[in-house]
Amino acid sequence: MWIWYKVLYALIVVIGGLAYGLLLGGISRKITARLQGRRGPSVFQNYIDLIKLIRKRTAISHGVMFFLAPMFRLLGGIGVLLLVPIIANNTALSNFSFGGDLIVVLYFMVFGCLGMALGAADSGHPHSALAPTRGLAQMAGYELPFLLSVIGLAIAHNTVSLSNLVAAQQGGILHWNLFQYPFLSIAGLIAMLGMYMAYPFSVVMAPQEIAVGPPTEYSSTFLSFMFTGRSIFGVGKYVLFMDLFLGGATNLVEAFVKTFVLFLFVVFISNVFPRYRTEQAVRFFWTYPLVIGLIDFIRIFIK
Amino acid sequence: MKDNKYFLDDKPDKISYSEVWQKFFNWARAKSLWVVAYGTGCGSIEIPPMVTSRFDAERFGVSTVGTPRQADVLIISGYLAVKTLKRVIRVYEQMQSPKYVVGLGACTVNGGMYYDSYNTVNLVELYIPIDVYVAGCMPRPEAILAGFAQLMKKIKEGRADGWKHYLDNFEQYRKNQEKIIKNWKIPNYNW
Amino acid sequence: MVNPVVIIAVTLIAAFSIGIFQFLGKKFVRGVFWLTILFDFTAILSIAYGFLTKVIKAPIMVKIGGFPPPIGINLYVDQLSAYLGVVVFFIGAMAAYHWINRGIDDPEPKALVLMLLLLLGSTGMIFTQDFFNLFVFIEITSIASYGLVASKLDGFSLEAAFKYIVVGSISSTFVLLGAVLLYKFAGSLNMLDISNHINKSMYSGGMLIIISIMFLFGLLIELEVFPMNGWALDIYQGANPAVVAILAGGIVKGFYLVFVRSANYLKFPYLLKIGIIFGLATYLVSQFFAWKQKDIRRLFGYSSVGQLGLLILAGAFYINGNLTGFAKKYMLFAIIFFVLNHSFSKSTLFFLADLFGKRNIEEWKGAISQNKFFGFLFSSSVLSMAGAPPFLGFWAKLFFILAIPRQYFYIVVLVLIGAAAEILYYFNLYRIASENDGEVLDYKGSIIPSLFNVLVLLGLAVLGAYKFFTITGMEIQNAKFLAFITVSAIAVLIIGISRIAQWILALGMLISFSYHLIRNQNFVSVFNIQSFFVILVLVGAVIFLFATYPLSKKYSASFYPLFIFTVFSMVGISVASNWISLFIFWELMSWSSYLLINQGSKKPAWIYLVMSAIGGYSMLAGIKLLSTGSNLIPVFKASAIAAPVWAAILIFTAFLVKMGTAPLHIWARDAYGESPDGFTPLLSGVLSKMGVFGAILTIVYLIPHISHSNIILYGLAWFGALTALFMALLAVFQEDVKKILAYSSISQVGYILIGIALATSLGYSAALYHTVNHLIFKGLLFVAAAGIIYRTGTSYLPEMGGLIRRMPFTFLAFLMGIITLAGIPPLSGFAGKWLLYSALLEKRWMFILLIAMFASIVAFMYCYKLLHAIFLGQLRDKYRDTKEVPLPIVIIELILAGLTMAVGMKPSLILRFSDKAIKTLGFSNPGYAYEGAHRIVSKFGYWNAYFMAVFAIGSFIIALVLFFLVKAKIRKVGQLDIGYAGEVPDSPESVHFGYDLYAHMRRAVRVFIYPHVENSYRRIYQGLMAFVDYTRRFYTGDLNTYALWVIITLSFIFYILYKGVF
Amino acid sequence: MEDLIKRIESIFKVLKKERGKRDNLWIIEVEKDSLHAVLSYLKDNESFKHLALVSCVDWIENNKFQLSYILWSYQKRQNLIVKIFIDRDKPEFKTVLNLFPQAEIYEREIRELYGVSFEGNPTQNEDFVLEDWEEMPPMRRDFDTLKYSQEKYGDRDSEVQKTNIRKIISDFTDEWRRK
Repeated sequence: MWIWYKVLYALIVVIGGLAYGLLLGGISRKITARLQGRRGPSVFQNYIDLIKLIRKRTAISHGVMFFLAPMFRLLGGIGVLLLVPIIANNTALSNFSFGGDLIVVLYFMVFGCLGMALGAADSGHPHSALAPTRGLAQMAGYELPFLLSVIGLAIAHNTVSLSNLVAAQQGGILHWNLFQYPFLSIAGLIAMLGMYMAYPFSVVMAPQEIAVGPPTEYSSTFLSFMFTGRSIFGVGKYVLFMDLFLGGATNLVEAFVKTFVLFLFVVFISNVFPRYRTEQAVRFFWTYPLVIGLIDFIRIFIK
Repeated sequence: MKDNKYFLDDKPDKISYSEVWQKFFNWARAKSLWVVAYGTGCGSIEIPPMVTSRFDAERFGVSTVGTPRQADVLIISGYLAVKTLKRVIRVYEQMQSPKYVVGLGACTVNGGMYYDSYNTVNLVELYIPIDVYVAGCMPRPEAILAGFAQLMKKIKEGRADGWKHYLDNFEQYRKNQEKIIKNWKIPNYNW
Repeated sequence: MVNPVVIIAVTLIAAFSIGIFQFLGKKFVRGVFWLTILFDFTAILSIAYGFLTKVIKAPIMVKIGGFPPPIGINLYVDQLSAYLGVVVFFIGAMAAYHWINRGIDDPEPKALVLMLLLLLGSTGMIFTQDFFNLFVFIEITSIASYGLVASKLDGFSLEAAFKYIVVGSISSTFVLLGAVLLYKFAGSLNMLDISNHINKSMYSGGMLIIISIMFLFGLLIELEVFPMNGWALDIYQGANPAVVAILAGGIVKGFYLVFVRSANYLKFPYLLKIGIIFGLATYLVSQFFAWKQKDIRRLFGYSSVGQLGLLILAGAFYINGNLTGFAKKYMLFAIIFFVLNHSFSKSTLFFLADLFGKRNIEEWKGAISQNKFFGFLFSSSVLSMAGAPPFLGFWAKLFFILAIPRQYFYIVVLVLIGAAAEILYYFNLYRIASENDGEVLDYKGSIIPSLFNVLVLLGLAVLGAYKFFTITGMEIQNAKFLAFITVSAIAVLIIGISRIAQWILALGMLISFSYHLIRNQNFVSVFNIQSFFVILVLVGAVIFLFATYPLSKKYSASFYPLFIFTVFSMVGISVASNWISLFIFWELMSWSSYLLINQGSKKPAWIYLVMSAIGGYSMLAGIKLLSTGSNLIPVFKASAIAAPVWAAILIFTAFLVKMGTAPLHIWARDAYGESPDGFTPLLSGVLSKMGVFGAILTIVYLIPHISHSNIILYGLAWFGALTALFMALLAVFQEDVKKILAYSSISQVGYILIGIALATSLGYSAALYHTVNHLIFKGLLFVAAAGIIYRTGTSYLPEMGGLIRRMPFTFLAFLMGIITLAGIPPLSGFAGKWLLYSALLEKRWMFILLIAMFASIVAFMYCYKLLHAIFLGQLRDKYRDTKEVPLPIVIIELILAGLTMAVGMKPSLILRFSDKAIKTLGFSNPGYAYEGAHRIVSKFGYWNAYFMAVFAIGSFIIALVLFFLVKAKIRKVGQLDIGYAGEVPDSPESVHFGYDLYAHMRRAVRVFIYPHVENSYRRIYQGLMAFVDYTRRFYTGDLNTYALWVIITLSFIFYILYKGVF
Repeated sequence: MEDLIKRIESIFKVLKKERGKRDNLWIIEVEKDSLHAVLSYLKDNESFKHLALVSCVDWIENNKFQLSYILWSYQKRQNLIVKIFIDRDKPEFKTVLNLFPQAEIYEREIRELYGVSFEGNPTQNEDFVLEDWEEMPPMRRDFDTLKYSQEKYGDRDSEVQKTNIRKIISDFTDEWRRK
């Protein structure tokens, strides 16, 4: 019976995650505008955009894979959000984290991306096909420091269960991994920038050169699903990083604050940098964050 | 287009619908206008100032996208040659309904200073349904924003139905287009 | 039984009568010649038959003129002499037949006389028991052969004959001197008498040494020993091939017998040392010098010289090697087998070389593939010559290696290196000859002698196997199974007219075999690691064989027999009970799979073979290290003996080669990529898993008993991890579907290697799970690729695109395969990754974990590339009418796709088998535990596959329903209806993105994907080639130097004896 | 520059020479048959390697097309315009593609807009800017663009359209010049 409660809670979490994700998107646009000396759109602009997209009257489809890809994208987003405990050991907000540990989450994260990439490729648009190759190449870049930090933390805490990782960081701010293993955290947080395709690493979407990247051919309801998926996915990743580095959360307020801090980190960094080319991004990830992260990694290895 | 292995050959569907929260959705549509960045003439120079810091169209929910598939608004930014018109028709037809067209500058109104040019289309609305004209040669970004305000007003009131007109009178529009475009090499309808 | 003297007398009379009565005409001459040969052959055969059936119990001793042995001349025919006589006369008859029917130069009566004299001389040499008499017969033989060699009367043969005369005279002089001095020393010329007269202590005196050296040295010159064999090569190259065939196939063996026997009678104490030095040097030098050889007869000549070197080595060990018991017997059989194998196969090769007429090996292009029957004869002899199982050469080599005492391990190594070198150049020739284009041969002359020889060879193969299994006393199942394999393959070969019949028969065989295996209670009740792999092999084989049906039209009649051969030899590997039977089946698998790959593309197959040979022989060397004095056949339960580190490493090399672990992977890309499409799934899915199986055996049975085992295991894990990473990286930049999958396979097997190297129960769980899983998804991908290549006619990715519209089922299956490959939940791929990572975490191998996880990220890149370039993007016009892949392939694809899905939901479908297997490896639990029905828990984490699958599918359905609730009016549009900046694309090609998808990435990883390893191999090979080419100038072709080398060698021998180096 | 002209005059028949608005700009007119020789000479011997433009003028009054070849010398930093006249009724000339490959596109343009065909230019009949143009080449002065425009594109019924803008503009410019 408890599983049905879980499902109910999960629905709430997904809807809440969507709302929060859209809000963060709006805030991001607002911050960008203010940094550029503009007034910027309302923070609720993303809600309006979503409503408009859903209520577009026509759409085109290029094939089965094109059709299903937004669903995969949404599924990938929901999966990540639900597999990561927002508040560990809370019946409602630990979500479905009993279903799998950190490794499961890491691989499930690819699910949505792969789905979207396939849909994009099925559209037959050359830009859509080009963008995922860039994305995957860049992924090979940022995953290396990210995996470094994940493995380091797992070995350091003797667990890959996210709940246990959170539990290991309890007991004051200095127990957070951010302070316990600062170099690993730096590596992980830099990798996070790549994961969000935020500005120095935004070559995947690259509006100036390849239209809007993978979703070039997507429109209307399809696009609204992708938009939804991306928003939820974004929140899921913030929660994941919060659990990994910022000691998780014990109540909702704390969760909001911590994810918001992470969000601000991404937004501020992304607003002050130009864009790397793919191979530059890859080289960057394979040098600085990796070397920084290795300091702690070797420390853990020796210990 | 005779050889149809690459393209969908169907005529566009006529769309009629009624929504429960018509006003609310129209409001949402008006507040979220995505403009396809397709520069046809000298007016495309006026678009970047409009969306960047000085005039900041984004505060009205107007932002640019790189593909017609996702766009709501097509700006015909200046004179249209026959050659450009073909592309504009293709871009317009590839946009998804509801969609709106803003004609920018005197050239779109009546040919402007090129009224007697052998290659400038004088009356754009014969070929593409224009929702809002912004006069001027060229109109300043303020004027364009005013035009957008007009468009938003029309959308909110449910009067911005150029796209519906296009679909309803598709045959007529096509006839007009084919009159000036010889050797119609693009598909029957640009899906 | 005939008195041996009669043979000699009759031959002599016939020879002279031909000489005298040649005016009676050709028919008379030929008649006399053939009658003589027939008579001699029958006579010797009757003697040999007498020995064989034990009618004749003791050696025949014939006193000529009635004088008893010490005084009179007498003949001494024992078993070996009789057998050798049969061989000599058989080869002689064949060579004569070949010559007469050659159609170029009719042998004159003189030549026939010489031929008879040659046979007479060699028979006498073999039969005589008198040193002086021996000299006489040697002279007869030599003079006859000088004449025969010169009989062709062109520049080459005259030069060869002249050199032969000079060197032969030197040799005869030494023999004569030796005989004379011996008489002075011992007062007798009778061998037995002398042997009784002398004992080892006499060698301290010095005189006997000189005498023996004189005598044996003369024979060594005739035996073409290394520094003194330049003349021999000229003969092989220049003389009439019929003559060469009889020289190489018969006469030289006579010299060899004489040499060994004399050394035995003389009780020469330094034979072993001399044999090692000269035998080994001759063997190695010829095998390497042959690499650069372009003239096919000279190439065969090098090979013959090499074989003689090996024989001398074996003989030295047999006579003087202090071999005991079994070892001595093994060595005897090794010698007999070597002689038989070399005589029959080499003479066949010379016949065939003569038939084809081309001398440069480059001109042999297509000689096999264009002429099936010729190809069969040529392949059989080459395979036998190179020591491929189950031919005689293989058993000979195996006996030889087993018999060598362990303290002479370096000899084992060097001989195996030579054997690998031999395979390299023989199969370089074979590669050229089996190229698909080339001219169809028209025979000049008769193929009958070759056919007879090959039939004998095939018979001998059976004999060899029978003798091997009876003498070594290995479990009889092995022999039975080997026979079963061969019979099955032959059965499939026989109905080679119809591919469908072959397919049905092969499939039926596999299925009934599996059925009987499962019916066997013993097999089911004792489920261990071996049963695990047997099931793996059989299931994989049945699935992949089923899928080959639509492809089979393209394949030759030998495809299915070889397929069956490969599959059953893999079963043989899996059920092997000791290292030697493992090795036998291993070699069978390597060779049969080589022949299969060779049906696709030649050069990759050749590289595969050379690498396999290196691997296989290093395994044999390792096994040799495991054997102890009394226990020549090491069994798996090796805990009792102290297994040295090197044994483990050497044995492991073989498995690493098959697994394609870097840096031994260079064969894999092209062998996978260009092998026949029907075979590649088996190669990737099952055959590479034999390496896994072997690795598990090695780690379980050997590694725990050696020192520093932790370091070795850790090193192995690093090899696995780096393989996984770099092969994935290389796969990203391939443009050929099968080559991507090839690199991917190696990369995945790298994961398995990590799992094995962990040597924990969780590691084994991961490895075994991944083994099965890799079979499922990589088989699926390769089968689908085969279907796609079948339909599109290309495997080049940029040529494809958009095929999802034509092949929806294949796409679905392929997508599932790719998701599994990428390890994304909820399909079965993730379980393997999770188990492996948990195992690595458990052992705290952080860096390897990092590399392994990172490699799987890199894998996403080529996964996407495969899907995109084949199925997505724009469909080309030329594939607009392409159909879905053939039905059997679709069936297999969907079955495998269903399997990944089912296993993805319930990993226990595989894990329950691997658990049982792991328990037999000595672990109490599989390293993970079930919590509830589906939740799997390790020490670090947990994961619920069933929940994940339900969750994913459930969410997907909810999302889909939601989508249909709110969706707009959707139209399916055409493929070029894309928003392309207002333009109308004019063709699919212009907007398809399919070539070099990761050009941007290449700039970042250029240094990693540069083919360092391949280039170093190439450099080593080219360097060796250059070295060989340079040192080959040792054979200047100048008679003076050849003569000088004889003197130098003699001086060298005396010098070292004088200095007492021995 | 004068030396150059003299040198040219010594070899070819120069119909007319004229200094341009700058010191390093001269205009010469040659016979149309000698144009290739002149250009070849200038390119090979006088370092005029760069053909900046080929342009056309419609002298409807003289029934002639003027073709101007504008050359530039990087070494001397000089411009030289070589012009010829061809018959307007028979608008044909030979291409200079063999001397200056870049002439291909200029000639294509002239072909499309003036209808002068260049023998030997393989791509001259491809579209330059106009797609599917079927009327008289539009830059000829006897082509009435206003009429064409009104016929083809229609006319908005408005005040502006009714006034004669051409007259207003020419009056305005005349007035401006007079100042």
